[in-house]
Amino acid sequence: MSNNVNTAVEEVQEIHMHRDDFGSKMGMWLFLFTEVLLFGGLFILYAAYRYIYPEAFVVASGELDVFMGGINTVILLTSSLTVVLGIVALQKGNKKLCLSFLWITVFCGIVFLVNKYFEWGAKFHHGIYPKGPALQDMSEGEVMYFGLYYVMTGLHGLHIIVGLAFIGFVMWQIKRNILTADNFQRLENAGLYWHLVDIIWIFLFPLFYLIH
Amino acid sequence: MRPDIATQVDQTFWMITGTSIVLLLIITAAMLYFLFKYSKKRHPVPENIEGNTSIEIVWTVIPVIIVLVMFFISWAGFKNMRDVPKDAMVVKVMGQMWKWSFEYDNKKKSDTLYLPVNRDVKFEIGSIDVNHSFYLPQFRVKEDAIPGRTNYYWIRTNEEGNFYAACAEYCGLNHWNMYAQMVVMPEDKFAVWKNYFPPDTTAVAKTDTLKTTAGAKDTLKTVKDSLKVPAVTKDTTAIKKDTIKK
Amino acid sequence: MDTNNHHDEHNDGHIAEAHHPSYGVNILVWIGLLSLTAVTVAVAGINLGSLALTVALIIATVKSLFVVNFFMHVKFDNKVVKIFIGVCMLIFVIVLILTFFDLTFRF
Amino acid sequence: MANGTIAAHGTAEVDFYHVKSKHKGLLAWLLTTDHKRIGIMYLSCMTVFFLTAMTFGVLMRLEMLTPGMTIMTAQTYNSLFTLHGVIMIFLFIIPGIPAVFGNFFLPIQIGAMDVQFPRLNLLSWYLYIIGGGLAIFSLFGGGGWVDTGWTFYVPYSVRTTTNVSLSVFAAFVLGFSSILTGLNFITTIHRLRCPGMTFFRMPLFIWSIYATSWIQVLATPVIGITLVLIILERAFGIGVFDPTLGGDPILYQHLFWIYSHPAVYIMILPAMGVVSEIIPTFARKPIFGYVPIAISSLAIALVGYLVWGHHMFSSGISDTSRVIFSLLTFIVALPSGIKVFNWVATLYKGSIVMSAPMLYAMLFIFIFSIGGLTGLVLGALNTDLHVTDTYYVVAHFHYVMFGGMGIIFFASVHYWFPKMFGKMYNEKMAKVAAIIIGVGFNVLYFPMFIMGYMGMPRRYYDYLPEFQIYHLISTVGSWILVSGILIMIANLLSGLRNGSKASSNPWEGTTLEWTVPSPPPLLNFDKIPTVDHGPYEHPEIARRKEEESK
Ligand code: HEA
Ligand code: CUA
Ligand SMILES: [Cu+2]
Repeated sequence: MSNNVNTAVEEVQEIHMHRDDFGSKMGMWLFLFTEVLLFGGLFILYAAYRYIYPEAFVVASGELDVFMGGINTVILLTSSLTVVLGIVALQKGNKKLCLSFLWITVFCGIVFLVNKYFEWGAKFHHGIYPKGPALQDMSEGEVMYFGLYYVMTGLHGLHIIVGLAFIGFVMWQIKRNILTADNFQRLENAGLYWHLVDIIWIFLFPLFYLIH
Repeated sequence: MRPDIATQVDQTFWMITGTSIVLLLIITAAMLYFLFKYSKKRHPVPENIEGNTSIEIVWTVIPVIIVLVMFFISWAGFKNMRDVPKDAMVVKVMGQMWKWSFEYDNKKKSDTLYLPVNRDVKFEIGSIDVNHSFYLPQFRVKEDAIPGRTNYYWIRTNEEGNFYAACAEYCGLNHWNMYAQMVVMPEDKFAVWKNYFPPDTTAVAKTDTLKTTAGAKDTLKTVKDSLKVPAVTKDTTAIKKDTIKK
Repeated sequence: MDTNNHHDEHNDGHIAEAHHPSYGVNILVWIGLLSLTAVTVAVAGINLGSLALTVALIIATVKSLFVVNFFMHVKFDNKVVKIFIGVCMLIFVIVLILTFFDLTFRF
Repeated sequence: MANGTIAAHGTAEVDFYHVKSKHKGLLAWLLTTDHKRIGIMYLSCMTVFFLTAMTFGVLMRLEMLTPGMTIMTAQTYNSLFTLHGVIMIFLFIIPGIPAVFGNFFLPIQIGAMDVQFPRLNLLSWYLYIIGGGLAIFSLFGGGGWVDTGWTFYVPYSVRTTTNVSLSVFAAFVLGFSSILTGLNFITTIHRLRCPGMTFFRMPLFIWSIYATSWIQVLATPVIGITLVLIILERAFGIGVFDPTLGGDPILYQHLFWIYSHPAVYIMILPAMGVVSEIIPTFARKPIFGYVPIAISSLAIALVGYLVWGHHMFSSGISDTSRVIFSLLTFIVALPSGIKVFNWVATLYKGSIVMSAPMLYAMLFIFIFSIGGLTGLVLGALNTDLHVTDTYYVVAHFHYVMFGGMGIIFFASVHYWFPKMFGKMYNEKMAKVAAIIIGVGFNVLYFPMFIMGYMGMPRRYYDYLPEFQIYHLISTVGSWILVSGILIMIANLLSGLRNGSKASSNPWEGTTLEWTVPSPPPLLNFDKIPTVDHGPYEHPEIARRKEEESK
C-alpha cells in the first residue's frame, strides 16, 4: 500500500476497499430485518383488528378472489425459484442461462402486478375503497379489513416494484460482466430481497384470502 | 375503610423518592469522596483494579430487591384504584375541544362538577373528538378520554371545597384552557341541586371547534376565581345562581 | 494489506461458494412449496373453526422456512446469520405478545 | 498499543482535512466517503439544528415567565414545543453521538480504515439532510407550523389542518438515515475489527454503539410504518386509527412507543459508552467491571423493547398489561444502575485528573441518576397516573436526555476535540462553562419536578397562579444555562482558531484513536494495528504488570 499524498482521496480509498462478500450479505440481511419489522407493524395491526372483529373479517374476506390470490402465490413462488436458478447458473458460469432465468422472474413479477391491478380495480369498481360508497355501508370490522388490505398489499406491491428494479439493475451488471461467476454477491442480495417479498406474500395470502 | 387513593399515591411517591434520594446521596458522596481522595495530587499512582465479581452480584441483587418492593407497593395502590366500590355514584364525563361536561344518573348535565362530600364517585370517561385526559390533580389521578372508548376511575370526596379538573392530554389550541370547576358540597345541598333544577343548558355542543377560540369560555380564569373564594360561600353562590336561572 | 484476515466469521465467509449449487434441490423445494400452497387452500375449505388460523399460520411458517433455508441459503450459511434471524424474529414475537396482553384483556 | 507507530506518522502523512481530492472545495466534502469527513459534516449540521431547537426552548421558557400571554399566542406555543421536540429528538439526540462520534471514531477504535459501506454512509448523511430540510420546509408550507406534539397522537394529528404530513414524512426519512447508519455499524463491527480485536477487547464505546445499532435496525421501521399510516390516514382516510370508523387510537400509541421507547435507549446508550471511555482515561486505570458494562448495554437494548407500555398507563390499556409493563420497567432500570455503580467504582484508587470532559462525565452521573431514578416514579403504576403528562415527565426526560445525552455530547466534543481538530481549547474556560451549565441545568429543570407533582400539566400555554414562582425560577435557570452554553461554544470556537497544537495523545488515552496523529490521516493507520490486550490497559500499569511478573 502507499501513502502517496498526491493520490486523490477516492482513489486511495478504492484501493483499500477490499471486497467482502460476507460483509455485504450481512448488510443485506440487516436491511431485510428492517423490512420484516416494517411489515411487522402492519401484521400487529392486522392481528389486533382480526382479534377485535373476527366475524367481520370472515365476511370481508369473501369479497376477495381466492383463485386470483392462489395464482399470484404460484407466480411469486415460481419467480423465486428462477432467481435461485439464476444464481446457480451464474455460479456455474452460464451467463446466458442466468439471464434467461432472471427474465422469467421479471416476467412473473410483472404478471403479479397486473393481477393485483385487476384485483384492486374490481374492488374500486364495486365502491370498496376508503370513503367509497360500498365501504361506507359496511361494518366497522370490514372497514378495518379493507384498510389493512389496501395498505398491506399496496406496500407489498411497492416492494415488488423495488425488487424488479433491483433485479433489473443486477441483470444489466451481469450483461456487462460486472457480476461474474466469482463475483455474484450482488445478485444473491437481489435474490434475498426478492425472496423476502415472497415470504411476506406467503403470509398475506392466507391471512387475507383464506378466512372462513 | 379502604385507604384513600390520593394518600396512597403520595405515600408511594415519597417511598420511591425517599429511597431514590438515599441512593443518589450514596452515589454522589462516593463519587465526590473518590474524586477528592484519589485525585492525581493525592494519589499519583493508580492501582490496577479490573473488577470484582462478588461486589457486582451485591449491587445487582440489592437493587433487584429495592425495585421489587417499589413495584409491589405501587401495585397495591393501583389495585385499590381499579377496584371501584359497589355503591359508588356514577358520573359520566365527556371531553370535547375544549370543555368538560358531566352527566349524572338522572340525565342531568352540567359543566361544573358538583359532588356530594364523603361519597365514592366513579367517573366514566369518554370523548367526542380527540384524546383528552380527565385529571383531578388534588385527587392524584387521571385517565385519558379516548373517542370510542370509556375509561374509568374512582375517587372519594372526603372534604368540602373547590377543586378543579384539568385536561392532561394535548388536544389542540385550547388544551391549556380546558378546565372544569369541581365543587364538593354537603350531601343535602347536592341532592337539591341535582334533583330540583333542570339540566344545564350547556350540554355538549356538536360543532367542531378545531380552530376557533371564539365563544370559548376562559375556564382557566373561572377556576382561578373559584379557588380564591372560600369553599362554603362559593357553594351557596353556585346554588343560588342556579336558583335564579330557574 | 488485508484487513479481513482475522475475524471470527471470516473463515467461513465464503461458504456460499463452498456449498456446491445445484438446480435439482431448488426445483424440489419449489414443488414442495406449490404443494403446500395447494394444501393451505384445501384446508381453508374445511371448517376447522378456531384452528383454521393456526393451521394456516403453521403452513405459512413451514413454507417460509423452506424459502429461508434453501432459496436464501441460510441452511448452508454462517452461524451469525442464523443468530441474527433469531434475534429479529424474537423481537417481533415479543412485541406481538406484549401488545396482546393489552388487547386480550381490553376487548 | 499500536506498535508505537506514533512517531512515524505525523511527519510522513497529511491529515484528512488536507488530503487532495478528485473534487475541489465544497464538493470534496459533499462527495466524500471518508467516515471522518462525514462525521464532521454531521457535527456541523447538527449544531445548527440543535441551536435552533434550543432557541425554541428558550422562547418557550420566556412565554412561561408570566401567566397570560407574554410573547406569543397559544398556537405559536403549541407549534414551538412540537418543533422543539421533533428537532431535538429526530435531528439531534437520536443521530447525535453515533452519527458524529460513532462515524469518526468507530473505525479508528476497532483499527479499520473506514466503515464497511462508505457510500451508504454518505447516503445516510444525505437522508439526514433531506429529512432536516423537509422539517424546515414544513414551516413554510400552507397549513402552518405543525402543532401535534412530537408524539403525533391520533386522532388529533389526523384532524388538525397544520402541516403534519410533511413533518411526519421528514421523521420517516430521518428514520431511514438512522437505520442505514445502524446497519453500517453492525456490519463494520463484525467485519472490520483489526487482528486481535476480539469482541471483549473492544472499547466500551463500540459495545454501546453496537447495542444502539441493533435498536436502530430493529425498532425504527416500526415508527416508519406508523408515520406512513398517519400520512395515508390524512390523505385517503383509510381509517385504521379512526375511532369513528372502528379503528383504535390506542393501537397507534402502541406502535408509536414500540419504537419510541427503545429510541430513548438509542439516545442514552452511546452516551453511556462515551462515559465508559472518559472515566478510565482520566482515572488512569482500567474500567471497573468491563464485562458487566458491556453486557448491560445489550441487556438494556433487549429489555428496552419490553417496556413501551409505560407511556400509556393512563390511556386505558388493560390492567394486566399495565402491571406487566410496570414490572418490566423496573427491571430495565437495573442494567443502568450496574453501569453507574461500575463507573463510580472505577474512580476508586485511581489517579484522577479533573479535566473538562471528566467534569462533564461526573455531572452526567449525578444528573442522569436523578433523571433515571425519577423514571421509577413514572414506572410505578399508581404514581404515574398522577404525574403522567405533567411537568414531572418534562423534568424527567430533560434530565435523562439533556442531562444524559446532551451533557455527554458536550463531553465528547471536549474529549475528542484535540483528535478531531488537532487543536486544544482553553481548559479553564471549559471548566467554568461546565459548572455554569451544571448549575443552570438544575435551576431550569428541578422546579419542574415540583410543579409536576403539584399538578401542572405539560404542553400548557398558561397556568394557575400557584405555579408561577416555579416557572419563574425555571426561566431564570434557562438564562444561566444559555450563558454557560454560549461560553462553551465561544471557547471551542476560539480553540479551533487559535488553540495550541494538540499532540496525538493529550489525555494519555489507551484506545486506538490515541495512537494516530491528530487530526488522523486519511486512512487512519499506515499499518493496520494488532491488538493483544484489553482497551483500557494504561501503559504505566502494563509496565508494572510486566515488572511484577518478572
Ligand atoms: C434518554 C432518554 C431516556 C432515558 C434513558 C429514560 C430512562 C428511563 N425512563 Fe424515561 N422518558 C424519556 C426519555 C428517557 N427515559 C422521554 C423522552 C419520555 C417522555 C416522552 C413523552 O411523553 O414526550 C420518558 C417518559 C418516561 C415514562 C412515561 C411517563 C409518562 O408519560 O407517564 C416512564 C414511565 O415509566 C419512564 C421511565 C423511565 C425509566 C424507568 C428509565 C430507566 O431506564 C432509568 C434507569 C436509570 C436509573 C434508575 C438511574 C441510575 C441507577 C442508579 C442510580 C442505581 C440505583 C437504581 C435502582 C435501585 C433501580 N420514562
Ligand atoms: Cu383536552 Cu387537552
Ligand atoms: Cu419509555
